[in-house]
Amino acid sequence: MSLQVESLLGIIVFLPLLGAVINGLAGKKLGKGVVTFVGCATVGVAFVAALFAWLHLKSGQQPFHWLAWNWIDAGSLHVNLEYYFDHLSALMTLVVTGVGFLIHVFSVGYMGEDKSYYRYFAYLNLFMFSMLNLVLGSNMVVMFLGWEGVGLCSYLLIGFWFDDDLKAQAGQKAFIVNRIGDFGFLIGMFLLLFYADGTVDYLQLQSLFSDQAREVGTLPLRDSLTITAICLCLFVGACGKSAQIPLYVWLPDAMAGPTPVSALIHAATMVTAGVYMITRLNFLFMLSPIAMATIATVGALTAIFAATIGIVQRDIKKVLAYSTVSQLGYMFLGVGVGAFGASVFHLMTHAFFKALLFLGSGAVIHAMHGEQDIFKMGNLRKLLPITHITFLIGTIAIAGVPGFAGFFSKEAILHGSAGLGLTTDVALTGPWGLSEYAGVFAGWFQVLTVVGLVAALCTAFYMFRLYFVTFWTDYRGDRHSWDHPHKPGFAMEIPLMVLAVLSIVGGYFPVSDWLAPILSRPAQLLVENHDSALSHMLMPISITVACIGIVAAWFLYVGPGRRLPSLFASRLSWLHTVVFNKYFVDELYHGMIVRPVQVVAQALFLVVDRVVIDGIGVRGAPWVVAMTGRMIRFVQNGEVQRYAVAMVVGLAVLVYFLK
Amino acid sequence: MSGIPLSWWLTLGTVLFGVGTIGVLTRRNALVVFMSIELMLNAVNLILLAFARQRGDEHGHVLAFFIIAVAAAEAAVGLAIILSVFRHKRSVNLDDVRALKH
Amino acid sequence: MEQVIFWILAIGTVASSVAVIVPPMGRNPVHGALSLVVAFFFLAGLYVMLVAHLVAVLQVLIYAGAIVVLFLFVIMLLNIQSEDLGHPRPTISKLIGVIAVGFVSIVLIGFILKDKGMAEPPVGLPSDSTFGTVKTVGNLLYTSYIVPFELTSILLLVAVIGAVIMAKRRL
Amino acid sequence: MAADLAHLSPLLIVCCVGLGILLLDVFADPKQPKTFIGYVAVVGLLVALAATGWLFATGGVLLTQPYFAVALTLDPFALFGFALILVVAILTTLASVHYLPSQRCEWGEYYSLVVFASLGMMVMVAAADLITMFVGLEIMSVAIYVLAGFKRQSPFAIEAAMKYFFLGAFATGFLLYGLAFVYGATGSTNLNVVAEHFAKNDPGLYGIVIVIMMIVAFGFKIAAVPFHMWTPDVYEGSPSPIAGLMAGGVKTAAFLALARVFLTAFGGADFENLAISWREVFYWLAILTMTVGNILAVVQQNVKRMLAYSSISHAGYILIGIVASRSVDGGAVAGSGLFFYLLAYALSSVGAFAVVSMLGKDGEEDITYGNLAGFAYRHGFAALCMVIFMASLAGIPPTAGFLGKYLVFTDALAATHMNLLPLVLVAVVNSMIGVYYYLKVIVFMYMREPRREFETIRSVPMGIAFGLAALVVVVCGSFPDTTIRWSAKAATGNPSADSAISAASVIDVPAPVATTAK
Repeated sequence: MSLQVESLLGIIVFLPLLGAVINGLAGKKLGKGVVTFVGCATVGVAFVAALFAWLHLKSGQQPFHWLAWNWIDAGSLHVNLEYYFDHLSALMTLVVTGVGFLIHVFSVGYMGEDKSYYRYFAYLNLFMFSMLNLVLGSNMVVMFLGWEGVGLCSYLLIGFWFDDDLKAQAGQKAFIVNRIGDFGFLIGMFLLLFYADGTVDYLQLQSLFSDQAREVGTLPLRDSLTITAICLCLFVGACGKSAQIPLYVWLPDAMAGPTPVSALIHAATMVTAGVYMITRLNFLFMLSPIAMATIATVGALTAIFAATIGIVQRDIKKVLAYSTVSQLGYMFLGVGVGAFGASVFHLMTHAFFKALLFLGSGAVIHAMHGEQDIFKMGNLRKLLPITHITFLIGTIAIAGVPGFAGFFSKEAILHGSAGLGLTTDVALTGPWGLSEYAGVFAGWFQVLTVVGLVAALCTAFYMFRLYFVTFWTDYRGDRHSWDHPHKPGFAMEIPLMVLAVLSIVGGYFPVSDWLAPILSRPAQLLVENHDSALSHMLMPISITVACIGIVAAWFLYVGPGRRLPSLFASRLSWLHTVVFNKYFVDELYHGMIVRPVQVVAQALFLVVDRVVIDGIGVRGAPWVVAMTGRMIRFVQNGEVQRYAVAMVVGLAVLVYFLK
Repeated sequence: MSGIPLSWWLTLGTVLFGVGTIGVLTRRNALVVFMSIELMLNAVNLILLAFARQRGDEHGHVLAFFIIAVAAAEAAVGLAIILSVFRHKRSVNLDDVRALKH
Repeated sequence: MEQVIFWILAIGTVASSVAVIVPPMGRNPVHGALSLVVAFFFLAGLYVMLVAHLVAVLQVLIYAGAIVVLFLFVIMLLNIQSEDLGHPRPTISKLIGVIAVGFVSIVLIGFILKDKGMAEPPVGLPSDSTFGTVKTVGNLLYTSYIVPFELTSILLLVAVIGAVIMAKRRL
Repeated sequence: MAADLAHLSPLLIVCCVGLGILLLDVFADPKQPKTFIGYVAVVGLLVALAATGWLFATGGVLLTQPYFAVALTLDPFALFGFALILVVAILTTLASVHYLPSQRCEWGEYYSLVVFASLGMMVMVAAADLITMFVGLEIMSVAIYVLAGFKRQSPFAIEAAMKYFFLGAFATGFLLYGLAFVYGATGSTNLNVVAEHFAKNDPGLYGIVIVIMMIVAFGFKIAAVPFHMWTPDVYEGSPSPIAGLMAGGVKTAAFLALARVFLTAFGGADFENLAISWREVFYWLAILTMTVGNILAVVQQNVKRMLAYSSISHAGYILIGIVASRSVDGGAVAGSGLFFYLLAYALSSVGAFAVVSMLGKDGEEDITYGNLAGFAYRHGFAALCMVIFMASLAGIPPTAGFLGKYLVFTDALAATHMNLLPLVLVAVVNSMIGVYYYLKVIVFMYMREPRREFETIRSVPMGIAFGLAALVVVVCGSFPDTTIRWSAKAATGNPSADSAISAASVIDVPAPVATTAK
């Protein structure tokens, strides 16, 4: 190869930036064709480059670095803008550029009529650049750069159609919640910096912490607590980006943006940043069983919580949004039980089928002139045959039907969670070693596995509910849309087909084995020792669960069950007033399952969500602003002597404390 | 001529300084406020000279000289500013000049 | 004897200073300025007691002779009637400020009176001492303090420019 | 002697430029525009900058003439400050040349006042003696009082000048009170002599009075809470380029002077044994300053006031650098992060105010967020520069502001004399809040439809001013090695340590009066 393989990383990272610069600065004058070409080609070439780099790695070569420039190289301080291509970042890069490219292509059709077409592509490319910094950076600072960058770009993209106050509020909410998360991330980063004496490079960190990992059992309490604090702070950051409880609230609202944006940012890439970060720092997280258990618990709770909410949504994108939150919960459950490989596996397959589902929903919305309520659709398989087939594949994949991608990855996670419980012969011993981790939390992980299975049931149900209501039954929307649908063009259909294929074959890629080299020794030990009674029975159980969900959805929305409402309505007229049309199931379900879950959930999360985030964050910020405004009016009243009084009072306080 | 202990001088200086400070804080008339600032500077001069006398060296005198010079410079600019304020507001009351706030 | 003079001058200084900020005859700033002149003269007396002859002369020349005259000149120029001045407005914030100043002053005075080193009277100067004369102070000014001295000229220049800019009617 | 004059050349050149343009103004045709005077000032300041660069490259110089040496120190610390102040002054001047006619206050004295103000700042950072520092501070302050009110037909400008003047003179009183006690305790005002004295003697009660008064006085100049209240009013009322000079230049000079005074003169161990050391006071002041500044910045509607409060909160971050610094045997006076941060902050705020200057027209300035709406569509370049400044102030990579924060925070974390982790965490929280209002500017410029036709000043030099500042901010953020090296040099190379003894012998300090502490 004449080309140095290292420089491929430069192409991967900086081509999208180039695209963003060209489109952002000159896009207005370039015309649509050039904008399209620049926007898509840069990401496409980046994908091809990533493919080459991956092949290089796959042929048994060592992971490699590429130094973009010596950013800070003064005295004891070394921070480089350096990129690192190992098994993990290779996989992430492929997913990000691959799925990203398809979404770019899809956007050509979807955003074709927008007046700020060039600006959209500039933002999209900028987002790709930030995301690639996040996954390819070889140290915490570059990751932070990407971390902030994706946040900013997502803010720009959610706000792309900022015309009404509601959407502006969604943007604000996303912003505030992400700030809370980023704040945790930053604190964690600084604590880590403090603890690791300024080391920011992953490899150096890894060697630093693996020295301690050798004596993990005998880690001094102080260090152990510090590491736990670092991990928990970083996890707060991960919660913010990856929409976990209690910071998930921004994601459903963020659906205000264009649909391809949701597919790219809120399904395939940015929201996985938290999972990536924890996997990247697995050597650190493995040192803190408490943090790991917290992550697993939060993940499982998020999975079930979001899944139950997903069942009653009427907006096609909201369903997918809650489903994303729920699937991310699975990934966190996976990393929490040390099944890093399985989590990244699910991350990858989820990127395929969720991008597919979002793009499919985009095609549907596009066809329906912007209608998003699934109960105003129906029978769309007639109108959109290709979208229908691909959407079905995506739905099957997410529902966990054997043979499709989602099945394998979800299985791997649940297997990891279930198998952890009965581990006894873990090589590492001592107080708070891994065996204690596995031992103390064993029963708890079994519970979490069951929670995961229930969530899987819900997932199968609400996804097929979405599918059946949208593509089967009778059309219930307005006639105009039915008579004049916007048929998706090739630019929209080809990405759907490619993603559909990936949603099937993606499951056959041995991600867990592929990622083995990047795992720290304790994490590998944990993986090798998975075994339990539950894990043996797991596969039949989860297949059954998926089938029940699908059949139930069919029964209630397409099969004989759909007549139940009218049946009730004719017998019991009072019911009719309560549940008109098709809402019966929703109402019933709402009363019997969602309400109890939500009562519990609300009891648990009311405080966090409503008080902390909505109260202090979203509504509290304006309140603080108003209060501060009132206060400042009183203090800063323009009188010069009042300012002098403030100085003298400051002096008096100083005298009081110093005398 | 040297029976007075240092602490008396310093106390006198500090009292004068306090009187000047209170004048700055309480009087509305910009001219009087400015006079109070001059009082503060004089209090410092007194303290400096007392220290100089105590130590028997004249550095304190030089410092006092600089303070007088600076006070003169400030007086010129300050009174010019007060004139300017009067031209705009027809008043030299400090609390009449409070358009910039919050 | 010396103490008597000190007390007379000290009380005179404090009284006339207080008269600046609480003028005995209404709120007319002219009275304030006159009280200020008196205070400066008392201070000059104190400076003489401290054997700071040059500074005492400068005090009278510059402060009393130039600065206060400038004040009076401005007061006359503005021709402020005492009814224009409005009534004093004691506010809570001002009260807080006065309390804070009182507190700080008391603590500082407490410091000063507590310190044993400061309670010593100063050493006597020889009768032929040149302490505080123009010659010795000038000597210092043109040697050790030559740089700030030269800079003071710049300061005065800037002040002149500034005064012209701010006060001249037509530029 | 001749060598000394060459070494003092930055100061002398600036002084001559100030006098020269004053004369130039006298002989200029009063009916012609005064733009060329501004250009002459820029050229003169550039020459001074070149001289500074030459001296900095040689690593700082020792003044041989003893009477100069006791008053001024030309170490890399001071030279770094010179360079920064000169750059700020140049940018301010460039931003002013077309601003002044638009505000109907084009008088040639403006430029000489800017130059003299810079001279005062330079004297402040180079002063080896408190009285020299004080005279420098007064030169700067008097010039700035007048510049703040330079738009004298505007009542707001006059109000700004008046407020700044009265509070400034008030703060001067406290500075002098403290200075008197420095003299009383040590018999000198030379920083090295003071340091030597306090290395041998317990500062005692004198120390407490000195520290308190100095904190009040410097707290005023750097706008630390609660001595900050003049800042928003004065920045709002002043001409925008002058607000930039205050935020960038005055604050830089005040911080460097503060660093020199506290780290050199009061840096000894004895000062840390006071009831509460000054470091601890600055620790709390830093927390208070950045928090209050940030929260109040959020509620502002006027961009200039927002920038004023943001500059207050930045003072808090810079104070972290001061707290983290420690002088070692007269060697390292400060952590290098402090210098880098000052550079990033000064250039970003001067640039931001230069962009804001564009919005003034016809003697009026009304710079609310709403008036920024759609700014980017009319003035793409200015908006882009503003984005860079906002990103830098918010600490977003790859701008200098990010690195400045990073370096200051790492300095603080590496500090061994105090546990500064809590301070850094508070600072991190605050910088997260800060992003909100900086981003607001960007959102208004790019995402809102313009509410009215823009009446802006179209001026090439102004564009050069903020363009240059933006360029430096980005370059320093992206290729920071050189700047970091310079900062480290400014922080450590301190040739004046050797001259401390000579200073003491020159000033002929009498034996200290015996004072017993407490």
